[in-house]
Amino acid sequence: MKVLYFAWLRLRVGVGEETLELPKEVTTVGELVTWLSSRSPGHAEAFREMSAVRAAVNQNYVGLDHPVVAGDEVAFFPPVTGG
Amino acid sequence: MKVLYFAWLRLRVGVGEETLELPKEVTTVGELVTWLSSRSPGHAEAFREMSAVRAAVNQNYVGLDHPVVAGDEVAFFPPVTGG
Amino acid sequence: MSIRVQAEDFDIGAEIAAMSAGNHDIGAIATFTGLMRDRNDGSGVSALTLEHYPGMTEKSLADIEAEANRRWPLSGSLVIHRYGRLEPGDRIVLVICASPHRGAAFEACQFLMDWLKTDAPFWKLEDTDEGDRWVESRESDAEAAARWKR
Amino acid sequence: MSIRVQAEDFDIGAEIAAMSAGNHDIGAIATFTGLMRDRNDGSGVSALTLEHYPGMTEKSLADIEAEANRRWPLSGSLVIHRYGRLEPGDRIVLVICASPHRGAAFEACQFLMDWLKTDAPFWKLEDTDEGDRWVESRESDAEAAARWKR
Repeated sequence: MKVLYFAWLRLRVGVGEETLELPKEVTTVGELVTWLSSRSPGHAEAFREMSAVRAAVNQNYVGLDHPVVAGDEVAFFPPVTGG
Repeated sequence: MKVLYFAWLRLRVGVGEETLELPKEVTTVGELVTWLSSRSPGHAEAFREMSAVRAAVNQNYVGLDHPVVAGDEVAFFPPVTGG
Repeated sequence: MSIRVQAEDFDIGAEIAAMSAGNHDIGAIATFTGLMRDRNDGSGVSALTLEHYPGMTEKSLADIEAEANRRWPLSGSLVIHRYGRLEPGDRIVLVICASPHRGAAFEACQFLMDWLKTDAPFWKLEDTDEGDRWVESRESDAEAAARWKR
Repeated sequence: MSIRVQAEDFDIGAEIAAMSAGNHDIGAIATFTGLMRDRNDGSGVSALTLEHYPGMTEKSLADIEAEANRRWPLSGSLVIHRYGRLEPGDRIVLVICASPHRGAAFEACQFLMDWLKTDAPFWKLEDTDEGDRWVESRESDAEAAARWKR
């Protein structure tokens, strides 16, 4: 699975992209967040306030209950501020 | 008094501008219309349907009850269609 | 703030650049350009002649522009309206509104177009398939202008 | 219909001309240009870095543009959004909507900007008097987008 981070989430995690082997018990975006948060203090800090985090699976916005599978591209980022 | 005509009112009257000596009994735009209508069949035709005629005195939109005096610039034209 | 009534064409990009040059408080520029269509009310139209009332037309546009600047916090505004003979595809009118934020720029630009359509003394004579024809005012334009009445 | 996500600047006049060239059914072209301001939320801002999500950003803009074309009868539409480092006065975003009539062009242009603001994956990092700062999303932008929800 490819996981992408943007803006301040990228800075907190320390990288913009990770390629990860998904544990069997991780089946949703919310479970992925919990698992990622356990991997480093930076990850934990990035996901500390989930109300400020948006998620996309395969480049579509999704909620935390959305399923994830091995081949997915999952991205986490703050609310957008373009325009 | 200078009287101006635009668009199809100009074509019906036959000129775009007239300089006129105002009779004493003409004190409002409406009275001016009645007096002008008596001057030629073209004038009468131009003012036949007053719902399709707009008036301006000294370049401000006015109603038929608006006063007119000798030095005024009075204009008659159809509803505008610019833009 | 400025208005121009002219026979000549205009350069939209140059006008936008001139308005924003050196003013770094502008965050938003909304523009509207009206073009001559080759069809209207079911007829082919090969040319358009725009008549205006020199003096009152400029005054009317300046009044409308001043009202827009009273209602919205604009950093700049411009109205250019052409007169004379135009052909399909030709530019007729340009409105530009600049503001720190986009809401004001958009609304002021729409307001200017809506009021200009019902208030500014211009008249269109179309050269159509069926002969010359004075364009008639539209109820929809009156309704568009009415929503800004106070 | 087209969208472009690019580091380079754009030429508004040329884009408008390209959209209207040869199409004489276009009567109305509305545009919006977003520029970088030198102040934001009370601080001086000397530079802005726009980050985006290559792939999803283009997809998101294309989706929003397709929705605008479903809702309004547009003759043409264009969205250009820049990324990378920008300075005060630089152009950030351009939206152009062309239609036979002005109502559709104006509304579609506003819709595209409102949705783009809340949906397209871009993030602004400001270089301010008080140091670097990620721009926060605004409630007013969410409200502006919400009025188009169906």
